[in-house]
Amino acid sequence: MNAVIALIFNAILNGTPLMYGTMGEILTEKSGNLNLGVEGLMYMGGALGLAGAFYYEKAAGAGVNGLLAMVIAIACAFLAGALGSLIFSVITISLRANQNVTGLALAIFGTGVGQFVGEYMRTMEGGYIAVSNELKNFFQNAPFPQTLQNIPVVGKLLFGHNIFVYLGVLLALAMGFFISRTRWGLNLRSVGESPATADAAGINIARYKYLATVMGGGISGIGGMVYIMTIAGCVWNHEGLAGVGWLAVALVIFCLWRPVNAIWGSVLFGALMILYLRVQLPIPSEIYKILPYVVTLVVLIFTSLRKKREDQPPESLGIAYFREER
Amino acid sequence: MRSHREPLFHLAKQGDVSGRRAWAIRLASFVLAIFIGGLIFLFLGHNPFRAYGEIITGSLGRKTALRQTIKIAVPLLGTALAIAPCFKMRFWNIGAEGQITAGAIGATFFALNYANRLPSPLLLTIMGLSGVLCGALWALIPAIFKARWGTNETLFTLMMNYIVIGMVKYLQGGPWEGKPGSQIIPNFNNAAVLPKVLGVHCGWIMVLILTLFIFIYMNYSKHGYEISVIGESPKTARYAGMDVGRVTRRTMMLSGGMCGLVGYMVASGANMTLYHNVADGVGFTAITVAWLSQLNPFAMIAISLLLAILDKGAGTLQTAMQVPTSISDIITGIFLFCMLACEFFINYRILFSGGRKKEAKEG
Amino acid sequence: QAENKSIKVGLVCIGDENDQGYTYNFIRGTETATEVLAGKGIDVEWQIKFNLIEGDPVAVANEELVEDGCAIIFNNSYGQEPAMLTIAAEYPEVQFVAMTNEGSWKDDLDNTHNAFARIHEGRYIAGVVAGMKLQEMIDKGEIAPEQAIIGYVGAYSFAEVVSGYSAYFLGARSVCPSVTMKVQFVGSWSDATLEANAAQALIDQDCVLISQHSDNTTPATTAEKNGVFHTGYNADMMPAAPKASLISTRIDWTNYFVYAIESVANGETFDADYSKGLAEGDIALTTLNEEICAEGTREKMDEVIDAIIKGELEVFDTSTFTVNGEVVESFLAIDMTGDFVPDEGEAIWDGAFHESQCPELMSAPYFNMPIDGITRLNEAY
Amino acid sequence: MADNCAVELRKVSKAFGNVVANDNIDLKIYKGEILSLLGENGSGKTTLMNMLSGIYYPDSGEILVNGQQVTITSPRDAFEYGIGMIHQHFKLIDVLSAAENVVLGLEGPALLDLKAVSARMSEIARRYNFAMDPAKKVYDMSVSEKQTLEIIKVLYRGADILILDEPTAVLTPQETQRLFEILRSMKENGKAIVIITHKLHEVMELADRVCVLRKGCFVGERQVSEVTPQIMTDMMVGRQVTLNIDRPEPVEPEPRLRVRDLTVVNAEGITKLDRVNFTAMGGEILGIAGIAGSGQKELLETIAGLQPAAGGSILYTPKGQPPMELAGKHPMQIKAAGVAMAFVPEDRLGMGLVGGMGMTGNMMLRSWRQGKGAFVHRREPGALATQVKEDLEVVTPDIDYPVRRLSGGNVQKVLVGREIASAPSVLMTAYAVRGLDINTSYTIYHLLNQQKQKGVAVIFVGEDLDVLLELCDRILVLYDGKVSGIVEARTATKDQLGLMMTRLQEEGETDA
Ligand SMILES: Nc1ncnc2c1ncn2[C@@H]1O[C@H](COP(=O)(O)OP(=O)(O)OP(=O)(O)O)[C@@H](O)[C@H]1O
Ligand SMILES: Nc1ncnc2c1ncn2[C@@H]1O[C@H](COP(=O)(O)OP(=O)(O)OP(=O)(O)O)[C@@H](O)[C@H]1O
Ligand SMILES: [Mg+2]
Ligand SMILES: [Mg+2]
Repeated sequence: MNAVIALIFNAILNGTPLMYGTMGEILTEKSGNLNLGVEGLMYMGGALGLAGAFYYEKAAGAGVNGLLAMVIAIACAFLAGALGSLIFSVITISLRANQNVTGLALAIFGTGVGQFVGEYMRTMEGGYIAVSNELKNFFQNAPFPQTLQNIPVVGKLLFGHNIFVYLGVLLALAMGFFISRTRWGLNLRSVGESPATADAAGINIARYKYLATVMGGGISGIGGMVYIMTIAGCVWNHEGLAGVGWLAVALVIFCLWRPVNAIWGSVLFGALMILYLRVQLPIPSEIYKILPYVVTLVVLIFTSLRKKREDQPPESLGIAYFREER
Repeated sequence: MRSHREPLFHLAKQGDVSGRRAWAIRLASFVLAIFIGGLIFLFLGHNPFRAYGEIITGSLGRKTALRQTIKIAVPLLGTALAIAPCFKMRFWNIGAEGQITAGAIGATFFALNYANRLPSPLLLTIMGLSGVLCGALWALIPAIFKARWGTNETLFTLMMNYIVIGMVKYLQGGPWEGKPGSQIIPNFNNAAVLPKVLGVHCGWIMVLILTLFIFIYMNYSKHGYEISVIGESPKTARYAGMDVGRVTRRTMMLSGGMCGLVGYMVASGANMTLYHNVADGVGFTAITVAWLSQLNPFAMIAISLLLAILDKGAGTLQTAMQVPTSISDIITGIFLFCMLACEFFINYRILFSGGRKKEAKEG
Repeated sequence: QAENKSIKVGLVCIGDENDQGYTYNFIRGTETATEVLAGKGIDVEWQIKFNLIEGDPVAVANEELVEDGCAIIFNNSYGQEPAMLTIAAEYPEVQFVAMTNEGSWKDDLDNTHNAFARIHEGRYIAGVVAGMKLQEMIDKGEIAPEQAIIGYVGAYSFAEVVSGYSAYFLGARSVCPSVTMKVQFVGSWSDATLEANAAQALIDQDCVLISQHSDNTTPATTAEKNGVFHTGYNADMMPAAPKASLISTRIDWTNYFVYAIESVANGETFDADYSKGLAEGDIALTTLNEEICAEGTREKMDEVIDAIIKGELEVFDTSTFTVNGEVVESFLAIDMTGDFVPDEGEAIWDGAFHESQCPELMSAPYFNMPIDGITRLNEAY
Repeated sequence: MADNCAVELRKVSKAFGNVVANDNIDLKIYKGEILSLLGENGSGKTTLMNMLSGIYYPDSGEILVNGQQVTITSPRDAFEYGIGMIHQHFKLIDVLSAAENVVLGLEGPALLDLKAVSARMSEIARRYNFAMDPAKKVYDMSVSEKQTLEIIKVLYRGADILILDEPTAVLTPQETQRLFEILRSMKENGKAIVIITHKLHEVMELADRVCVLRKGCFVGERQVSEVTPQIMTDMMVGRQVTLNIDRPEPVEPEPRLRVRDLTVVNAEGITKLDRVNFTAMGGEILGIAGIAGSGQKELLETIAGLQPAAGGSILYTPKGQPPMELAGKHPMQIKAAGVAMAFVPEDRLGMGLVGGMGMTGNMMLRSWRQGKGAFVHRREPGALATQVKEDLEVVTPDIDYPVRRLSGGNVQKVLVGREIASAPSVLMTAYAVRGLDINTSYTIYHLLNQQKQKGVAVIFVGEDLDVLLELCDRILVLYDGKVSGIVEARTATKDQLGLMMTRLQEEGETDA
């Protein structure tokens, strides 16, 4: 495989968890909620997704069904993320607490829960937590027949990824379509831009905010699970997910709040994360590794310089809404 | 036409909030947090009373434990104080983590290179100044962009954290590495270690002084006044002749400088070396401390002590009860959630429909 | 029969068992040691703290263990020693052990110790197993001789790692003369994702066999996914990668734990520095994967083990390697001045480099020469 | 008439914290009628209507629509009962197009069909003689375009009961007339219409009936045919008030501020002021008229030094002193030289005041820099606060009570009072009576006249043409950043001003 294709292939692999994390946060932010707790949500999703697959396999024994395991892992991760962001939603939407601070509290809490579950499973099992190799393959291998993957040049790039890559792309396209083309998407955008206006237009603000934030949290949670089950080799690593959620938050800015941009944005970030292993440059690896953050900063600065209206964050991002406030 | 059910309750803004009521609600939220935490212990099959007992004895029970607890509280308090002016200005500096790290870098430079050349008090002073300067400069960068182009500071400062942490990793494995390849910076020479007072590095005295300083600075100084005005309305501030950009930069430098001082204390007082995790999440936790204290420096002392007790106490549960250390983050999270949520009940009233009818009749 | 003695022992770990490697291996060591000690009338109560890498948290953990009544406290990773020393100075009655480190050489404390094992011996043998496989592939025409490239995932460019992969490489080259090696450092002792990515990058750069000095099994699983072979470290990685993992080597901590704890329980002093090898059973090799290993591997392995135990074979025989094309004739191992440049302790004698040599030199590895045949893909860690 | 009753409110009350905004109000709204709701600021008009439109929920009382008791908990409920409201502040989303704003919140198929929406919008626009591009983004719209869009939004939804909260505040007289025609034709169609306005002549012109609120209570209703502005005012205020603004003759007018070819370009590169020329005289009130966003704000801010001038000069001649150039000076220097500005933005607190601080803190905005040392001095500002409180009868429990909690009128008094207290020789006010009720407005007019008589050059940016014509000595009209003319207020007419506000006159650049 030539080096460029290998780079892109692995960039996609590494970017996919970010894609989910980012899409979830985009959905959340579209409703005007700035949930800085993505790091926590991804931790929770990662740990509980792994737990779901692990305990299902333990219960099912030899009769383990890969598809079911995957559904269970997705469901567990989604629920974990959704639950985390439900806490966030109750505190910020219903109880109107500051979103920045609540998000940080969620980051602390979620990280704790993820780590705790990971460690607690180990204590309970008296050793390490690992799913069987068959199951691992199911999570990590491509869902397409080998013949397709063998097509020269593009075969691997198009058909060689794990299933979450394809699901993620579909989800991004669907979410993009939902936000820009459907009635509910329009309503959601308006809630994020100006809740007072949306409210006067008869839109149920709380419902939209809750749904978007909880769903978004769930999707971010899936991102954590995808990270653990694909690139982290289905094992729980202490602090193994550290920084991934924050990178997802950064990617949201990079994508200018558009889900479809998350597809290539995550590939780019994925590439930046592994570039140091593949393209030798005369700079120290650790400096190399901060590239994604530097790139995000540059994007942030450029969008603030350009001030294009359509590229700005949702107008009411981070601000609690109470109808009777003025 | 659809008929609409009368809602069960609706909300109304509380008029003047009495201090007593507010404190009663806060106390209730505290109790609720303890209760929820207790449920978690129960769920894990542990006696909640024993668990809380362990937390208390593990954090306050022995002189050494108490010292460790204070050692944890010191950077929390220092950083919360540092963040307060920014938040007052509605500048969402979530880059304290990075500013602490930058300060630690600044201090470490002198600790590594001048330890044998300068007398200890002078060296420590220079390290402190250098830490303050590095933290301040690191904080200045997002402030410049915010002031000039309105670049979103929340995300900017967040990214800056990872960049400076990457820089420490580079220093650890590069110019400042001790044993080749170890990725570890050697421990500081004793001359570069903060002396202890009552068993804890003297940083605790510094943060207490800072508490007083920030209280006076925010409430009585011209700078503090400018910060309040800008926080409420940058337009008004501009109108009053304040240079919003300048104040933004200055305040961020102050904030970053104080974070830098914290970085210096942690590196020189607690770790006696520099490593990439020197801030260890303090920058984030301190934000919650500052917020929950409603930017009151004295309340920050109490809240940072509380979080330190939880952190240190829950940490001992691992050996005492085989509960993984990360339980402390969960418990801390629950406390934060409860305390964040309770402000709502201080500011709003819930009117139940039943009550409404009655009120109407009386009225 | 006399009543059993009981003792509380602390252990501070860099990771936890989920790494399936380094810390996992320590915990297994505690279990076997406990059994052996019970047989000697000593009941051990372990107090274990996880996920402590460096800095003040390590100091806090050590102090908490002291307060819990531990008579001896082990710290299992290099980075923990500086923090451990600050506590050790305050509690002279408690014994402190820093594994893989060298502080007790320089500090003036009586209660500090270092320990490691001659893991380079195990690595050499794993290298032999790998080399056999590569040579077989060459012989079968599956790869050309110059395609016998080993990819090595290293944590840091640290003497412990360098020594390990150099020994491994020499083992491989002893049976497969055309072998070369690429080393990729990841900058972390334990990060499953980084390790997987590094392994993948090595495979994409034409490596046909992967080995590692890092704590997780992801290099093994990555090798398996790409259809290349692997040898592991710290734990048997065959369950994780049955089609790739040829063999692993690990340190068996049982002997040292027993030795140190027994001494403390009996009120005796014990060595400030400790390093034993294959001969004493401190180095173990996991089950050889007979399904996939090259023919004759078992026999060759036994032969090499025997030779090492008998002292007939030196891993770092100076005639088997060169640095920049030159044979190395002198190497100082120990830094007494504290500037991290060794200034004492000649490690080369009798035509061999003596690694982890106790008590003559020290337990912590010091071989860090860039020998010919190995390419480091990234340097700056 | 009972069958004809579209909405009935029975004993409706609503309180915000300690403020009782509506107290046991009974009100009926009939089909085929235009009802005008009158009241001073804060008398509870908006609150009352917001309970109909579902924004607020009453603390007690009943609402009947078409004779049936209903519960309106959200704007959606209100739509279902056929209630539509145009709010006092725009409820539009800037980044969305006109068409998207119109379909917002409507039910329908999941997929948006913006073409169909645009077509219907265009049809409505044609029918009622509006100009509206459905694809235009709101952020590109002028204020009156936005108001038009608000109206189209309601028409699109087809409300039976239409509430308009101060809809004419930002419209030109011509646009106002067009709106009134629409309302009349809707009334013909049997719709019920409620309009809230502070402009009594509009009430006289348009409404059939008026209802008056005072301090949250219902004080009475009259047929418009039976009342005069004087009667309505007395009802609103609760006592006799005189409705004449007196206009003293200018005292020894002398040129105070000479603005020459002033050009201002904003951050986005748009020219906001284009070669503006005028002279403000000491001892007179110079009015500035123009539709919203014509450059009034930029003009004042540039004079005050808050915006840089791209060209031109501002020559300021203090009494008995040599002239000085203001362009390029720092706001503080300009202030110190005696140029004061009181700009009342739409949100009242947005500029010039700090909502979270008390009167003392707000007085300090002028003096905080004074005195040596790092600390602020509170004594003098405190004294000033007490004085302003007494002089202007500011209603506040305490001079340190946050001004955000004060009523709008009192907030404005604090602002204007502070600026006047700085003893300026040029006093600029913008929208000083914006949204204020008649009574308070007159207090402010009086204060301005006092300044004028002291020889101060007063620049009065206003919205209400009647007031401009009655209060000012001369009126400068801005159109799209250009001076479209300066007229003598004593001889000018409203129509003339209205025309000048919408169209740049030939040879408009005159200078008196
Ligand atoms: N959301 C709110 N929070 C607190 N107080 C409010 C709120 N809305 C209205 N009020 C108070 O209720 C009272 C009535 O206000 P309302 O807006 O209904 O007055 P209004 O008659 O519409 O005045 P205006 O002529 O200024 O528009 C005022 O005292 C106001 O301060
Ligand atoms: N945000 C708020 N929180 C609490 N109380 C408020 C708030 N806003 C207004 N009020 C209360 O509402 C009352 C009237 O406020 P509002 O701004 O409507 O003034 P207003 O009645 O229009 O004033 P005026 O008649 O002087 O123009 C004030 O006395 C104040 O106590
Ligand atoms: Mg009002
Ligand atoms: Mg109103």
